[in-house]
Parts: sequence; structure tokens; C-alpha cells
Amino acid sequence: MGRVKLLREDGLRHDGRKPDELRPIRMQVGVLNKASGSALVEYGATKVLAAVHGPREIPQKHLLLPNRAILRCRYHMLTFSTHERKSPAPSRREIELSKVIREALEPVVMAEVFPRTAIDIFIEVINADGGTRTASVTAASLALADAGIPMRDLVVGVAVGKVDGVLVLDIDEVEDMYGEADMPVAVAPSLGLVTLLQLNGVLTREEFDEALKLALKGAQVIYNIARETLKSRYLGVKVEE
Amino acid sequence: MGRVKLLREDGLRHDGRKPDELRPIRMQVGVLNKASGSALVEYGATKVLAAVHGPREIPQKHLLLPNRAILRCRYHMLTFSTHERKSPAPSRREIELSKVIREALEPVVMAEVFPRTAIDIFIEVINADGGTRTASVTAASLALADAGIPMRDLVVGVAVGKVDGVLVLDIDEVEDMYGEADMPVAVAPSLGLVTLLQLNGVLTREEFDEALKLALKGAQVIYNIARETLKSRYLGVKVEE
Amino acid sequence: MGRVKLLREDGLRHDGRKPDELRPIRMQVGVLNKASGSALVEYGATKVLAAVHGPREIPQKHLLLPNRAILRCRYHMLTFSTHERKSPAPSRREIELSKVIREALEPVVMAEVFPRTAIDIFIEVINADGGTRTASVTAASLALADAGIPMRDLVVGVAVGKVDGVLVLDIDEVEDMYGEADMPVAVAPSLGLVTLLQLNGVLTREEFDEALKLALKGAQVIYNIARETLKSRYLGVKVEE
Amino acid sequence: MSVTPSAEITVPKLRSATILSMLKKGLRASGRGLTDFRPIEIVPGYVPNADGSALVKLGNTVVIAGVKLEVGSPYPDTPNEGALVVSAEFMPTASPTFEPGPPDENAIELARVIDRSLREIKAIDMEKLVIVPGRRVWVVYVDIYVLDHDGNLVDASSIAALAALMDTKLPKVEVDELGNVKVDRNSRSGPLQLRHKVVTVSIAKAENVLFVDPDIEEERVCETKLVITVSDDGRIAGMQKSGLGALSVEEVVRATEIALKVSKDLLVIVEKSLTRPT
Amino acid sequence: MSVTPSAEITVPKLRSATILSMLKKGLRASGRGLTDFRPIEIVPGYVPNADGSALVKLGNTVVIAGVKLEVGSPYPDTPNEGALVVSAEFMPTASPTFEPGPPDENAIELARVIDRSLREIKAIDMEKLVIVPGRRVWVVYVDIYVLDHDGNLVDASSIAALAALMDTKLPKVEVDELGNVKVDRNSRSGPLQLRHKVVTVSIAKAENVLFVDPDIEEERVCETKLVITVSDDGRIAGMQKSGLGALSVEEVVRATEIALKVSKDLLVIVEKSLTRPT
Amino acid sequence: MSVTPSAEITVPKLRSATILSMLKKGLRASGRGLTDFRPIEIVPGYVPNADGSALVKLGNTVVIAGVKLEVGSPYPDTPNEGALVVSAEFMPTASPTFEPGPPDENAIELARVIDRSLREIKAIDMEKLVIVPGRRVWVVYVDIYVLDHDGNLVDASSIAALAALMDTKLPKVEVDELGNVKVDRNSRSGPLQLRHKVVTVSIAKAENVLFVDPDIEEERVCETKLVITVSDDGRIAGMQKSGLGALSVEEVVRATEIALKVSKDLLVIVEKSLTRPT
Repeated sequence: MGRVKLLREDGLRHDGRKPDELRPIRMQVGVLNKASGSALVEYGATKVLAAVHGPREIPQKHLLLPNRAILRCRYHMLTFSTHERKSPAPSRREIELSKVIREALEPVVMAEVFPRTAIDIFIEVINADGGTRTASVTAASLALADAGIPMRDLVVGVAVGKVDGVLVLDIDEVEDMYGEADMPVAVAPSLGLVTLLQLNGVLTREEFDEALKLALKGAQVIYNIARETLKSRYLGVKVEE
Repeated sequence: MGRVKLLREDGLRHDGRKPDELRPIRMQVGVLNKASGSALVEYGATKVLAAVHGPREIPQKHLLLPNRAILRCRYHMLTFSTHERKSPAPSRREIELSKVIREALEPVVMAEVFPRTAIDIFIEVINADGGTRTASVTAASLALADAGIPMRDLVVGVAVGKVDGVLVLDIDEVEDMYGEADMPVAVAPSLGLVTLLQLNGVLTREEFDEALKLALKGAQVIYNIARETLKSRYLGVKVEE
Repeated sequence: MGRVKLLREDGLRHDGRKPDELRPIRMQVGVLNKASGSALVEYGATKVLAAVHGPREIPQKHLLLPNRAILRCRYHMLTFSTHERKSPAPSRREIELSKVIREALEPVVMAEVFPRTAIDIFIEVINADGGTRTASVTAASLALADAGIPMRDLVVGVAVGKVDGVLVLDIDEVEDMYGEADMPVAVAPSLGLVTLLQLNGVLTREEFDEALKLALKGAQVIYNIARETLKSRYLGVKVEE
Repeated sequence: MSVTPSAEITVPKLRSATILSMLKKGLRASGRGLTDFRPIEIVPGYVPNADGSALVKLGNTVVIAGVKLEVGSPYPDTPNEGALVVSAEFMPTASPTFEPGPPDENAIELARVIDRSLREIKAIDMEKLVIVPGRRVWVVYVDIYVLDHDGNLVDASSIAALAALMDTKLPKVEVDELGNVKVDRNSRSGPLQLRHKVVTVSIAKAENVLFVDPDIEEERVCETKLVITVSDDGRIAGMQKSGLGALSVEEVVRATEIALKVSKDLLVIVEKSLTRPT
Repeated sequence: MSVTPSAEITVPKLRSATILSMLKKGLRASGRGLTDFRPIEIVPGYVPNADGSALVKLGNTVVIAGVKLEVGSPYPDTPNEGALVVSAEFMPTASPTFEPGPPDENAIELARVIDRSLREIKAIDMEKLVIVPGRRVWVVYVDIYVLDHDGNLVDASSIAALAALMDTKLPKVEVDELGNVKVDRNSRSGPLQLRHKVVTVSIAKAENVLFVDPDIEEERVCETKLVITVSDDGRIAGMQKSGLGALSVEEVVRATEIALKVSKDLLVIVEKSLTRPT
Repeated sequence: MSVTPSAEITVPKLRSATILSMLKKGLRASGRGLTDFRPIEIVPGYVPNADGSALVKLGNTVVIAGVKLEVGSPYPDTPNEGALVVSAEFMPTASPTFEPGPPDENAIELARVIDRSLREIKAIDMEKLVIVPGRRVWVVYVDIYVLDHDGNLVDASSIAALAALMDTKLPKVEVDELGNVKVDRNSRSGPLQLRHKVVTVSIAKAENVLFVDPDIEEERVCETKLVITVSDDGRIAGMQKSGLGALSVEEVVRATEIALKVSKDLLVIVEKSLTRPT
């Protein structure tokens, strides 16, 4: 297998981006009718749908907590979202990411407002081109806001990678597959909190510090788009009334 | 694979039947001891056992309905009932047929008489030679009657097929496999209602109308046998007393 | 596959034991912190850990009995405990042995003392070199005692086998695999009761009677070790106070 | 076991009375005629990683279908044909009452109805899907996901499945001298060949009135449904009574007539969506 | 996890007292002697699509066993032998307390007891089941279904399994020069070869009395059971204590004696059912 | 679905207040310093039937890891490398709150964190695991069982996995001219080659204080954890925030510093346990 060249001679990435450049980001909220809240988020060709049901009562009473709402979260990939067809059975990866994404949202959801209820978050990866878990955090965050769930801050996600020895922002599938490291990060920028942090790959301490800074920078841009999306929807609703 | 010839030169079918002729039909009720009701039904070499438990309380209270009994139905094939050994895991076909058969019985069972209970119908295909779902409807209907469940009518089933361009009644496995269409039908003859209708195959509108008539004709014959079977059992019980 | 020779010319077994000789037996109780009781039992290279939780309440109320505690028992093999890696999915063998071991313990546990509770017994086979089910009975029995569950007697297990035509005590994996019969037995020696008895293989009636005697003889030795183990722990606790 | 469903989301009594009393007069609460479909929007090629895909909106019902082609072995009894596998899932995004997990009987029934619609009439030219005769063929996976549920999932899914198949392009393959197949999904050898186009028309029955494309409220008050598959040459290519109730013979015949008529418009709509530049 | 069972269907107190007090006197509520079996009816060849089958009624207990032969690979350590797979299911038709679903521990135990009964004594001549030495062999699937449960399922099942195996005829096979095997189930090459016949005899214990063939009421009041497999040459070919209670050593020995005696009659009954023209 | 956990076993209020108020002062209820691990005991070769194994006690936490080598096919995209499969189970022996059954999300996360720790830095020399190039390779199964749970399962498991791998000896194999592989587990061809050694250091956060190796009570009162994998050459080879809470950027950086320092001692301890005569 020939080594894939991820950085071009002009220092740009295989798709023409600069190392610290995001892919085109698109967001839309309120895309579904039967959910309490929903959002569609695209990072380049990565396309993720999130829906929220709740806060609501559930038959599984033993799961509920007396002092807060529980979050239930499923990260799920459509079979045709990936290069090779994904088996419909839940993969260990999907189970892990469901947990990691839930734990990225827990710090900002004001769950104490709705004791003895469940807030259910369903994430469907429609097309996977790298960064699905970080786009999922962003989409889930928007869907929660769209559902009117009070939150301390929006959480947004972005991955930093290392390819051909260089740290790059918002890696896509090819960069993830052939790169040396993938570091997904989710942050609540106004709170200054990191709520998701994974590193798959190897970095020196210096590289790690730099990668973290790059992620924060990218997250801030995505955060601004997310807030803008919610604001224009809110304004839109106003106008319609 | 050589094309199988399903109609002989004399216009009769591969087993010597005329196009509108049923296979030998045998029925027996009360064949099991521990069930509330039971029936064994044979259409030619197709052999189906149905058992009914209930109306009864069940631990899964959340399934129950306040204004009627629920029906629960399982269509299940023994591993050695088919030409090739059937895997013991429930197939998608078995799941679909369990639903289709339940929905064929729902219109005649007077479920409103037993609110907050379950009526369970277990169908075991002992030998499969075509027409198992329609024989199952007939057997389940007899088992329900044997269990003393009040019913608006008996439902009986029969399949019509198209083989070598000709519509034929009560198709067997070979005719199903190599024929052009298989149309299982279940009817409640006294009510004039079609309670199960599927078409697997392609028919013109004219063929469809003709096939439906043929099915109704066959169903009437089976209906008469079913009523005779119940009557003789009832008389038999009387005599024994 | 060449026939394996299990008896040497001097009449000793492949590992140098006499026909009626046990392997080195080691027992230890209270080996775990979070369980109500626990024991580690070794018959030669066979190594089994048992833990008991309870008597305790459980969420599955429908399983509980009004007049006694229920026993719940799982016999489970670690994937690397066997020669070939064991699949992590529960095997039919594990399911059967869980039942057989539970039923070997039922006669001695004074379950009537703790109505409407569950006593849970978890057995982990760490290394399997023959006799895992009988070592499991012994370990479970010690773990129950360590948990302070009142018992009518200790139950201990040992297997007798037939190899090269000779009855031998406490067979190991090789003797089990290439021998002619394997007869695991568990007894409550003070009560004079056989609580587990299986025969996998073929014996004449005379051989069976002799095998049973040999098992009882071995069990008595194991019983003495088990009682000694509990006594020294009890004394040990005393001293520590 | 198949269990009598509880009415998960009940339609308010007043609303359901309105729907039914209007139906009796041949009218629908939405203002639609009895044989009118809701607006249909089709976005072919919605999923780049699929070999073919379509997003379909039927009113507020949203369905995605995607096609993936995989190299596999042919069935022993059809060594020179490709294979077709249709599955469907009702996503928890689509309704507060849908639970995540493997497809339930409703999703399985839907998938099997669409599978038979495509299979019985040989909609796909299976013989064109042979890669190494007798040994390697294309397996066509059609996966249908219901994302938003506002009624008539079967027809929305059948339209999505058809549109996704019409959008499908076969990946290029290389076969070496040993018969090993190498797939290159970045190049395409051409579109999937369809011999027939089919759609389902679900006829709902309530108050002895038959009508098409029930929305979710109409579905909850109607007695039963008859799903009828119609092919582009006007034949009946499948049928399935679905739901608790029953139909008279006369109603069955009338439903068939409606389906044969309405299906023509549906096929035109699908056709157009695929040929317009997207 | 194996769990102490709750007495799903309890025998009325008075009835259970009667059964036990009669047993104490060596009598049974049914009038049977302690070593009497209920009437046994065997219908070999009950299932045309099976390669061998038998319907067995033991009193009101009804069991079907069917045999299917499939071409498979031998186990690596026995390359020149066929394989045997025994399974059992307790059907929900058999008792209001049986749930549909995969076999529970009772069904698994039953299947494994019968599997070992047949396997350990090499009841089937496994070497006769080789089709292509080292590569293709017959796999013998014995599937047992309990249809009606009135006690003593193990013995009814062991009789059914034996009768089904005795009824089994091997399908004809053709092997081409490449070693590919083609099965023709419409012709038969001959009966399955059995080297030994075995039956189980389940001895129940209550009030320190041992008796055979317990019906369902007797099972519910008895303390434990000892299942003993006996071969046609009078050897003990398997054993399994099953149930909550225990036996004394003396009881074990006595149970063995009973089983050795009773088994002879059972084997004669099976033999006869298979040789009479059906 | 991943669900917010209920605090299965709650720490008594007074105890939890003590732990937290001491932490605020930089002290721990156990008397340990903030960067002190509990005593570590490693027993390599604990399981004779494993190809490599280790029992690890970290305070009262007990974990067994075992390695089994099986001959398998390489992944298509790495035809000349062996494969690694890591799994973990939390045994019901370890805690009254653990249920038997397939691994839950916590066990799966733990296994995947350790899998990536080993995989990303290529700790195992995968190219040394080829038996028949392109066709047959060793698959390295690392199975981790938590037997007693007193907190910090990840670090105990990562130590156990590393020690088990260091204990692993490859079975001898013979390859015949047809490429068939025969394994002889009774002889060994040599130790498994490791290119790197890695351990995880889990940093807990409570009251804005960071500390290592939380015991079970500390885990229950802490807000979140950051698991950091460090390699023997002082690089960061993996990271995972785990738990409900969040960290500030400054805390992330500080945690990394702590992990880099502490990991050196851990690696020395593992190294020693494997070289001392056992």
C-alpha cells in the first residue's frame, strides 16, 4: 500500500485547505417535525442529524434520578454513510462514542431543572467523512437548544490531526485514516471548559499543547456559527408570528 | 436449472389436481392437553399445529389494553419442516407472517369481551409443503374456537397461484417456488370479509379479479370442513357426557 | 490421531499419580473485598474463583419466592482458561453447568432463613485442567460459608474417570479428553447425600458402583481440607480481633 | 410474537371525530381529495458515500434510502444473478414512540413488502450484476431509514427505494486472473440497470371510505390499509393487507382500481426528480 | 444465570398430599406401579420433509423428534467421522408457562443429556457418515420439540430421538471430481447405521420412594430425579441428577438397578414400533 | 443508548464530605499524596493455559489479563501484519452492582482506550506476527477481567495488559507446503516482541484538585477523569476524558504534566515484576 501524501508541496492539504482551516460548515435547526428539537450539521461532506425527545417520562422508572433529568444518547451510523457498508448491528465504536458524546453534553445541560425525566438524544450519521463525533456534539447541542432545554453554554466539537508531521484543523476521513494522530475536542467556549477530549495517536507534549490551542481556535469559529444559526431561527420565528 | 413444468399436457397439475381443486384437507381440534384450545390442520402434506392459551393475565402489564384483550401470535417453523433445515433463529419471514396471521384473526375475535387480558396463539409448522400461512390461519381459528373464545366468524385461508400462465387453487411448495404468483387469502365467509391478502408475484388486473374469485370459492369449501369439524367435536363431547 | 497412553507401565498415571490419588488441593477463602464471601480453589492446575453476593434484594421481584431465598448461579470460563481460546459468548455447556452446580448446592443452603431474597453465586474458571465443575462446587460452598450463609453441610466435588480400563480419581484434562468415562460427583459427606451426579461415558454396573465408592473416598479428603480452611480462617479472624 | 399494538399516540377525540365525519362525506380534514397525495420532494444523491441514495419528503414524512453494492457470492440456485437485500429501520428521531434497536415487525413488514415489489417483477436486471460468472456477483443492499413519521411510511419508502436505485452507479471493478475482485468506488462503470419501475399505493379505509396517502392522524383512525404495488406497465406487482381490520371483496377491487390510476402520477414524479439537474 | 425455579403451576395441596401419602405406601395416584411407564405411542416418519422423524406420546406428554442430514466439514480432531448436533425446545404449545424464545436451561440440559447418551457410546456409526474423507461429512441434526408437557420430558425425548434416528435414511449424494457434493433428497442411499440403541430412564424420588416415569403432578411434588441412560447391551451410558434435592448413595444404587431393568422393555417397545408396517 | 448513571453505591454523606474537604487542602482520606499510587502487586504467568497472563492488584482492585494467540487471516489492508483484539469484562464478582452479561459501555470504553494505547504507538511488533505472508498471521487476543473493583480500573487494566503481553511467548508453528498451519502450544518459539511499553495514568478531578489513582470512594465523589497514556519514550500515546464533568484547558495541561511524571515509576514497577524470578 503506497503511502498517501496528505500535504502538498505548497503546504496546503490534499483538499486545498490551509493547516488551520475548517471545512465549509453548515447548520440548520428544527429540521424534523416529531422531535422536540433537531439539527442538521455538516462539516464538509460529513453530515449529521440530531433529534431530541423530552424532557419526558419513560417506562423504565428505575433509570430515573430524583434530583435531575437523565440524558440518554445514541450515536448511530446509517449503513450507507461509510465507504464500506456498515453492519447494522451496533459496533463497539458506536457504543463508546454514545458515551463520550453524552459526557460532552452533561456539563452544559441544566438537568437539575427536570428531575425524574429523561432527555433523549438521537444522532444519525448520514454521511461520514471524518469528524463525525465532533459534528455530533455540535448537532446535539443545537438540537437541545432547539428543544428549549436550558443550557449553561453551547458545546461545539472539532478534531485536530497530525498529518505528515504537521498539526491540522478539522481533519477529514483521508487525513484521519492516513494521519499520525486524531484528537477530537469539544468545548463550551463561554465557560472555558473542555467537555470531550480524546487522543488517538501519538504526540509529544509540545505538539499536544499546540494541538489543543488549534482546537480551541477552530471551536470558537464553529461556536459563532452555531449561535448565529440559533439566533436567526429565533428571529425567524419572531417574524413569522 | 431446467424450467420445471407445472401443468401437464392434459391440463392437470403436477400432482394430478385440476386447477381449481384443493388438496386433501384434514382437521382435528383438541389435540393438546395443556392448551386452552388446539387444532391440527393439514392441506396435503402441509401440517400445522395451533395452540391457544388464554384469555389470561400476563406479567407484561404494559402491553395490556383497557378495552379489549390483546392477541399475541407466533408463527414458527420446526427446523425439519422444510426441505433444507431451517435455522432455529426467528427469520424475518416468520416475524412478518406472525403479524399478518394475527391481523387476519383480529377482525373476528371478540376481544372486547376480555379486557386487560392476553389471548396467545402459537402456531407450529410441522411440515411445510406450501400454503403454511393460510393453513395456519385456519388452524388458529379452530384453536380459538376450541378454546371457547367467542368469535364473529371462523376465518379460513387458502392460496391461489399462477403457474404456467394458469390460475390454480391451493398451491403446493413446487408450484409456489416455480410459479409466477402466489396470492394467500384469508376470509371470514359469513361476514363477507377479506382479513388477509397478499400478492407475491405479478398479475394483470383481470387475473387478479379472477384469482380473488377462485380463492373465495376454495375458502368456502374449507370453511365448511372447519365448521363440520367443530360441530362433530361438539356433538362428540355431548355424546361422551 | 495417535491414541494417548494414560496409564504407564508401572500402573501410575501420566502425571505420576496413583489411580486413587488426588491432585494437590489448595483452598483460600475471603480473597475478594467487594463480595459477601469468596473462595479460590485449585485442584492441580485447575483454578476456580467463587464469589457470593447476598442474601440481598433484587430488582427482578418476580423471581423471588415467599418462603425461601432463591439461589442464582453462574459458571463462567475466562477466555484464556482453556487450551483453545473460549468464545466469550455463554456456551450451552456453561448454561448446563450453572444449573447442575446450583442444584448441587440447593440441598445444603438453608434458604428458608432468608425469604424474598436472592443469594448470587458467581464462579469464574481461571484455568481449566479438568474437574472445573467439581472444583466449582467446592469453591461455591466455601464462598457461601465465607458469606455467613447458614448451611446444613459443606458440599465438595470430585470427578472419577475411567482411563485405559482403570477407574481413577480426580481426573485432569488429558484423562478426561482421552479417557472412557468422566463421572463428576458432589456430596455432602456429613449428611450422606449425593447432590451432583453425572456420568459422561459408559460403565458397567460393577464399574459404576466402584466409581461411586472412589468418588466418596476422594470427597472425604477434600471435605477435610475445606473444613480446615474455614476453621483456620475463623481462628485467624479471632486472633486479629 | 406479534402483539396487538396499543394506540401509542392517540388522536384527540374531537379531532378524530372531525376526521371521520368529514370522511363520511368524502372529505379530508387536510382539504385533500381522497386520491390526492401530499407534496412529494425527492433529493437524489443525498448521501455521497452511498452508491445511490435519495431523501424523500412526503408531506412531513421524511425517509432516506441508500444503496450500497458489495461483491458477494451468488445464491446456489441463481449462480448467474446478483442479489438484492432490502432492510428498513424506523429511527427514534422519527417519533417519540420509536425505540432504538433492531427493526420491529412493522419495519420488517415494510422492508419485505418493498423487497417483493422489486424482486417479483425483476425490477433490477439481476443478470447484469454478475462479475465472475457463478462465483462473484454484486449484492445490492437497499437500506431505508424513516427519519420523520407523519404517516404513510410504505409509499414514502417505496418512492425513496426506487429513486435511490435509479440514482445508483456501479463501482468499477477489476478482476485478476485468479478471479479476485478489486472494487474502485472512486470510478463508476455506469448506472444500475432497471427493467421496471414500481411504486406502492397504500389505500386506507375508514367509515367504508377508501383514500390514499393517509397522514399520521388519518392512519390512527382508519381501520385497515391495503398496500398495492403497481408497475410502470400497469400490472399489479404485489399486495399486502396491513392493520387490524378487514375489507369486503368489493372494497379490494375498488382499491385496486384507485391504485392503478394513482400510481401513474407517482411514477411520473419520481421520473422527473431524477432527470432534472440537481 | 441459573435461578431457583418458582413452582409455576402448583399442584393443589390436597392432591399433592394424596400423591405423597400414597407414595409412602408404595402406591401411585394414577394406579400405576412404581416401575410402570404410561402407555407409549410412537409414529415413525411423521414428518415427510425430515430425513427421519417420530412423534411420541408418553401418556399425555407429546414430543416430536426430527433428523436432518446436512453436508458439512468434519471437526479437525475427527476428520473421518460425521458429526452429531442435538437440540431441544420446549414449545409454548406444551404448557401455559412456557415462553417462546431460545431454549432455556431445562431444554439445554435435556438436549445435552440426550446428546451424551448417543455420543458417548457411539450409538451412530460416525465413520459411515464420511462423504469425502477429511473434507465433507454428514452432520446429523437431531431436533426435539416438546409439544405437550405432562411430565417426564427426558424419557419421551430420548425415545423420540432414538425412533427418529432409526427412521432415518441417508439422502443420495453425488461427488464430482472437484470434491463438490450434490445432495438429492428425493432418493435415499440407505438407513442410518446405528451401533447401539439407548434410552433414558428417569427415576423420581419422593418420600424416600423411587419410581419411574413421573407425570407432571408427580414431578412437582418429587424432590429430585436421576436420569440414567442404558444401552441395549445393558451398560450405563450416562447419568444426570436433575432437580433441587439429593439422593443417598443407597438410593443411587437402587435407582441404577431399576433403570437397568426397565430399560429393556422400553427398548423392545421402540424396536417394535419401527418394524411394524406403518 | 448511553444513559446518565445512577450512583449505584453511594458514599455516605459524611465520608464524602471528609474526602472532599481534605482534597481541598491537598490531602487524601487514605493518607496518600496526590500523585501516589496504591501498592501494586503483579503476578505474571498466573494462568498456565494462557499464552501470557498477569494478575494485578492495585490496592484492593484486582484485575487479570490474559493473552491468547490464534492463527487467523490478516486484515486486507495490512496483509503483512498480525492483528490485535482487546476486550474487557467487569465480572459480577467485582462488585454487587455488576450484572453478568456482555460488556457494558464502561467495559467497552476501557477496552478501547487500552486497545488504542497499544495500537497507535505500535507497541506490538505486528510485522513479527506473520506466519504465511499475506495469508496467515497471529491474532493477539488480550482479554481483561476485573475481579474486584476498588477504583481506577483503567490503570490496573493497562498495567495488567502490559504485563500479560510482556509475559507472552509465541507457540511453535509448523507450516506445510500447502500453507496449512499447525500450532503446538506445548513448545514456544520465543517471547512476543514489544517495540514500546505504555501505561495509562488516570487523573481525577474534584474540588479543582487533580490526583492520581482514585479509589472507589474517591471516584464516586470526583467530577471527572482524564486518562492519559504515556509511552516509555515519554510521549503522549492516547487520551480520554471520561465521566460527567469537564476540565479547564489549564487543568488539561497540568494533568498531562502529572501523567508524564508518574508514568515513569509505573513502567519501572511493571518492568521489575517481569524480570524478578517468579
